[in-house]
Amino acid sequence: MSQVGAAQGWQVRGWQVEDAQLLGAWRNQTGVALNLTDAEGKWLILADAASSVPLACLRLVGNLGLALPRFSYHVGRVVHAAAELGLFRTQTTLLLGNDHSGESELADLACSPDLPPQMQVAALTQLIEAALQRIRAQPAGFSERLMVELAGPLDEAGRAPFWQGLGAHFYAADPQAAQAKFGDAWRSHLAALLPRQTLYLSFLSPDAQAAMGQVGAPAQAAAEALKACGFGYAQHVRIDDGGPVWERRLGEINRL
Amino acid sequence: MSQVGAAQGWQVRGWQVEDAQLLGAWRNQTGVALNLTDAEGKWLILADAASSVPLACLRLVGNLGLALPRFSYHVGRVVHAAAELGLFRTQTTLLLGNDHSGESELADLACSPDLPPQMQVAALTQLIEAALQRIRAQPAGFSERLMVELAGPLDEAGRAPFWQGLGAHFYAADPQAAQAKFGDAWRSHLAALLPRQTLYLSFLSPDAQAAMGQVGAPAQAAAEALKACGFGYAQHVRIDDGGPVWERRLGEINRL
Amino acid sequence: MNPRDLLLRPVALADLPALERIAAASEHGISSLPNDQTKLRARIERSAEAFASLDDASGEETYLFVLEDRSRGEVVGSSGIAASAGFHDRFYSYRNEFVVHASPALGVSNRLHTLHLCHDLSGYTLLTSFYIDPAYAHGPAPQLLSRARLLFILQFAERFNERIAAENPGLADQAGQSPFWDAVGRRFFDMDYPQAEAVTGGRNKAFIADLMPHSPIYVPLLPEAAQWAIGQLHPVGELPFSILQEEGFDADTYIDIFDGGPTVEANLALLRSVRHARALEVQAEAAGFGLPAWHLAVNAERAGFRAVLAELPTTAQALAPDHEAVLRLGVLPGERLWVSALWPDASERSRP
Amino acid sequence: MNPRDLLLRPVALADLPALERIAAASEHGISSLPNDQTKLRARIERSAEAFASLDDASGEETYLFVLEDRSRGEVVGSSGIAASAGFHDRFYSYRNEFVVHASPALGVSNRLHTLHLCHDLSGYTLLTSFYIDPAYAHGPAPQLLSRARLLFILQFAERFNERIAAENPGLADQAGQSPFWDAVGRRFFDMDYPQAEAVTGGRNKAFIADLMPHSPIYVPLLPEAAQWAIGQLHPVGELPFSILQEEGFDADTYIDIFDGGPTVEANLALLRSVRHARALEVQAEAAGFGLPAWHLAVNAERAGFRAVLAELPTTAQALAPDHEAVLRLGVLPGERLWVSALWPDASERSRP
Repeated sequence: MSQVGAAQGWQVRGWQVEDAQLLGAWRNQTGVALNLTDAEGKWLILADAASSVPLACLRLVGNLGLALPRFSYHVGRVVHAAAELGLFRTQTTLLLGNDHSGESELADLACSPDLPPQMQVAALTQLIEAALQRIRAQPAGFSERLMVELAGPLDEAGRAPFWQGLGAHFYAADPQAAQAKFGDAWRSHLAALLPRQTLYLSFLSPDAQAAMGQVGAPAQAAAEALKACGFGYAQHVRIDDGGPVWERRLGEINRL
Repeated sequence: MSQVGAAQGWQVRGWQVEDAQLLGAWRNQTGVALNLTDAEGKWLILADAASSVPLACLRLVGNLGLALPRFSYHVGRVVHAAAELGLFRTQTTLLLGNDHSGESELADLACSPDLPPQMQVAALTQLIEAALQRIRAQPAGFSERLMVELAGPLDEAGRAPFWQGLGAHFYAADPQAAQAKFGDAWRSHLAALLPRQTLYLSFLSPDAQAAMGQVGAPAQAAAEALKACGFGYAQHVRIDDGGPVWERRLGEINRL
Repeated sequence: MNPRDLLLRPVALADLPALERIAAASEHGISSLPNDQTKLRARIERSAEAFASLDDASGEETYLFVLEDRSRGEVVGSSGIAASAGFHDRFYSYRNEFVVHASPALGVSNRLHTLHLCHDLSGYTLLTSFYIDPAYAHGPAPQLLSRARLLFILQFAERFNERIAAENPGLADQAGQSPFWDAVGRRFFDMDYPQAEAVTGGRNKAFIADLMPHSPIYVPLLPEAAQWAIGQLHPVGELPFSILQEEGFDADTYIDIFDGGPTVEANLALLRSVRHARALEVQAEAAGFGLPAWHLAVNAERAGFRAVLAELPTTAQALAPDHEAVLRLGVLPGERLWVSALWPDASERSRP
Repeated sequence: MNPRDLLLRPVALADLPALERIAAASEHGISSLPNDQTKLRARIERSAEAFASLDDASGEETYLFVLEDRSRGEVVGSSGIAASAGFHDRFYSYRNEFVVHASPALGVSNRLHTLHLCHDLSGYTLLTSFYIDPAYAHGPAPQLLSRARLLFILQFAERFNERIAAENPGLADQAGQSPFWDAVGRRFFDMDYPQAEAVTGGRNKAFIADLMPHSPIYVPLLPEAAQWAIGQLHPVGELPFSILQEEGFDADTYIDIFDGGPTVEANLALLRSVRHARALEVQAEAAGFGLPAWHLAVNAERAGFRAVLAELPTTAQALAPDHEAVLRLGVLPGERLWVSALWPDASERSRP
C-alpha cells in the first residue's frame, strides 16, 4: 500500500493514530484547520520514509455532498447584445447551486509548515499522484470528476474581498468565527441566506470582482501541485471567499 | 504545414477551393450541412495523400460567439433536503446562458460518407490531434478551453425527444426547417423564446430527460475520436436537441 | 327558515360535538378543521383565548365563529379568521405572472405563463374554516357566516392586517389526488397530496416550500391536466368563493402551492361589506323612516361578539332600543352597532 | 385667478408655441414632451387623430390636453393619456419584492429586497405629460389638469384599460445623473442616463430592457445612493404625484427601470374622482337645492371634450340649461355632463 518517493526518501501511507496530534496544527488548502473528527473518506499521508513523521496529507472522498449539501457558485456568462446600438457586452454571472453533489473530492490538502515552499509543492504533487493511482486501481467508489476547493485571496486586514462584496451583505457576523464554530456545515447554513437567483458579477465591488476565482495564499502550493497533476479551474467558486474550484476528469486517468 | 498519416497514407492540409463541391454534401457532428459560406476560423482537411481528395474535415475557431451570441444550457444540480422528513433529493437544473462566449471551438467535424465507420474515427482522431498540435504551436489566438458541440439523439420519426420535451413548447414550427433557413443564427433566435430562469429537468418528459446530454447518431464517430483525444462532457447541452457540449482544457496540451 | 333565527357568535367549548360533526362532514382538504377531537378542542381553546385577550395581535390568534339556528338550538356552520398568514414567518403562494418572449427573426411572440413562488401574502389576515350545513346553503345564512367576519375585522382592525386573503380548494379527485400536486409538488416531495397534507398538518407551509424550486415554473412545460388546474376551484368551494368574489376579492393573482386552487386577496377597506358598513347609535328617539332592507348587523363586543341578519331602513342613522335586532344583539342604549346592507345594489334589495 | 376662467380641452395646432414653451420649461426627464418643434407638431397631430378617430382603440393613441386661462387667453399647462403602455408590446418596470431568507442554525432571518423585472404594466393606460405653469401650481388648476383625464377615460372606457398607471421622475442631479441608473442601467448600457434617454427617445423601453438582467436585482448589493433612490420621487414631481396619491394610486409596488422613480397604478373604478363621479342631466326644471361645492365638470364629447371647475349642489341630479357651468361646457338641454366633487371629504368642502 505504500510507495516510497525515490528522490526524497518519502513514503505514502494511510492514517495512523499518532498522526492526529501533529496534523491538528496544520491548515489545509482552504486556510482552515484539518477536519480530523467526522471526516469522510480516506487519508493519505506523505511521511518521511525513515521516521514515518507526516510531511503532507490529503483526504480522498468518493462522493461528496450526499449528507450535507455542498454549495458553490457556478460562474457563467450572458451576452447582452443590441446590434442597432453596436452593443455587445458579456456579463459574468454567479448562480448558487450544488453542482458538485456526488463528485469525488480531494480535501484537506496540507503540508507541514516546516517544509520549505518548493518541497511543499513536490510533496503535494507526489501525494496527489498517489491518490490518482489509487483511484485508477479501484475506480468503483469514485465519480467521473475529482474536484478540489482552493482558498480565495485575503486583503491586508485578513478579510476576503469577495466576502466583503457579496456574503457580508447577507450575513453580518464574522465568517471565520462561523467556520470555526460550524466547520463544513457553515457554508450550507450560509447558503440559506444568499441570493438564489442568478447574480451579475458586475454588481459586486471591483475588489470582489477581481478576487473571484483567484487562488489565495493558503492554496498556493496546492495549486501548483494540482496544476502539475492536470487539474484546472472548473467555472465554479466557493461561496464565502470566492476561491476557485478546480477539477480533473477521472476518465482521462486511464489514458495516462 | 501538412502532416502525413503514417499508417493510412493520409495528409492534413488547409482549405483548397476545389474542396467546396465535395464538402457541400457532407454533414457535420451536429447532423447539419457544413457552413462553407460565412464560416469563421481555419479549415483543416484530412485528405488522401496521393490524390489529395478530402476524407474528413474540421474547422478550428479561435474565439466563438463574439459576433453572434452562442447559447447553451448549463446542467447544474440543486439539492432539496429536509432532515426531519429524511428527504434529500438532488435535482438536475438547466440554465440558459452564453457560457462558452470567447472559448475556442472545433466545428464542422465531418467525414466522407464513403469512409467505413472505424476509418472515420481514425481519420477524425488524426485530424483533431493535428488541430491540437496547431494550437500548441501557436497558442496566441486560442482560449483556455476548446469546446465542441455534438448532436443529440433522434427518435424513429427523426425528431429529437429533448426538443419535443422543451423547445417545442416555446416554438411550434419545425426546428430543422429553421436551422436550414437561418443556419447558426437559428439558435440565437430560438434562445429569445426560451425560459430565462433555471429549469428543473424533472419537469420535462421522461424521454427528454433521458435524451439530455446523450450523443446522437450523427456524432458517434466524432465522439469516439474526441474521447480518444481527451475531450469529455462539460456540463452543458445544446438548446435545441439537448446534445452534449464536450471540451478539453488547452492548458493541459503543453503537458502532453 | 327565518333569517331572524340565525346568530353568529364565537365558538365555545360546548360546541365541540357540533365542530366534530362539521370536521367529519367537510370534505377532504376543504375545511381547515382537523377531524380529531383533541385538536378541535385545542382549536376552540385557542379561539377563546384570541377573543378574550386584552392586548392586540401577537399575530398567532385564530378566531373561530359558529352559526347557530336558534329555532332549533343547533350549530349549522363555522367560519374563522387567522390574524396573520404564516404567523410572522413566510406564507408561500404561487403568483401568476406573464412574460412576453419574442423573436422578430422567427416572427414569433409568445405570452408565457409562469408561476412565481412568493411570500407576498405573508402577514395578511386569512379567512378560514368556512363550512355551512347543506340545508342552509341556499338562503342568506352563508352570507352572514362569511361576511360578518369582515365587520369583526373592521371593528378590531388593530388586531388584523389591512389586507385579507382566503385560500380556496383546488381540483382533486375523490381520492384526494390533485393534478397540480402531481405535476409540481410531487417532483420535490416524494409523496401523495393527502400524505403531504398530513405530514404538514397544521404546520407552516414554509417548511414544504423550502423543498420547492425557487425559480419560476414555466406553465407550458406542465402536463395539460396540471395547466388546466391552475386557479381552478374545487366544486365544493363554490359557495364561499362566490361570496368572496362578490365582496370584491381578486382571484386572478395567487394560487395555492399545493393544489393550485385560487387564493383570493383584497384590501379590507375596498370590500363591499366594509364600504357599505356604517355605525348606528341605539337611541330612544330613533326614527323608523325609509324602506327596510336586509342588513348584516353586529354588536361592538369582542369576546361577546354577535352577528345577525336584520331588516332596517337603508337610511337609518340610529335604531330604537326596542328594535328587534337591537334586542337580539343585546346592544344597550348609547352603545353602537355596525350594519352593512346584505344586497347593497338597489336592484337586489328585494332578495331575502 | 378665478377658477371659472380655467378650461381644459384637447390640444390644437394653434397651441404649438405654448407647447414649445412648456417643453423648454419642464425639467429634464420630467415631462414627456420633446423639446423639438417638429416632434411637438407630430405629437399634436397624433393627439388630434386620437380624439377624432371613430373606431376605438388600436392602443397607440396618445391624447394631449391643454389647460387654458380664458381670462388671459393663455395655455398654462398640459397633460396627456397614452391609451396602452408599451403599445401592445412589453412595458417594463421593476417590481419591489421581498423575500425572507433564514438560517435557523446561524440565528439569522433577513427580509431581502429584490427588484424583479416585469411586464405587469403592459397595456395599462398611462397618464403622461403633466406640466403646470408655476404661477398656477397652488390653486385648483392642477387638480383640474390631472383629474379631468380620469373622467375622460371613464366616459370613453372602451378606448382604455381598466387599470391606469403613471410614471414619476426619480432622483437625478442637475446634470441629469441618476444614482439608480449609475448602479443598474449603466452596467448593461454603457452610457449616461441622459444619453440613454436620448437614444431611446420616444421608443419603447422594451428595447433597453432586453439589455437588462432578467434575474432579480438584490438591493443589498447596490451602492447606498442607489438603494436610497429606489421609489424616491424627484422634487419637481411632487405636485402631480400627490394628486395621484390622493386619488388612491398605489406607489409602493413598481419603479421605473431607468431612474428608480415610483410608477403608480390603480384600478380606474377605485380612484376617488371616479368613485364620486356622477352623470347629471341638463333639464329646465332642475332644482338648485343643497349646499354648493366645487366640482370637476366635463361634457360628454370626445373631440369636443371640455372640462371646467364648477360650483354645484352636492345632491344635484340635474342642472338647469342656464347654469353657468353648463354654458361654459356648451352642454345642451337633454344632454348629460359628468361631475365629481373636487374635495369629496365633507371636511374639505370649503376649499376653493
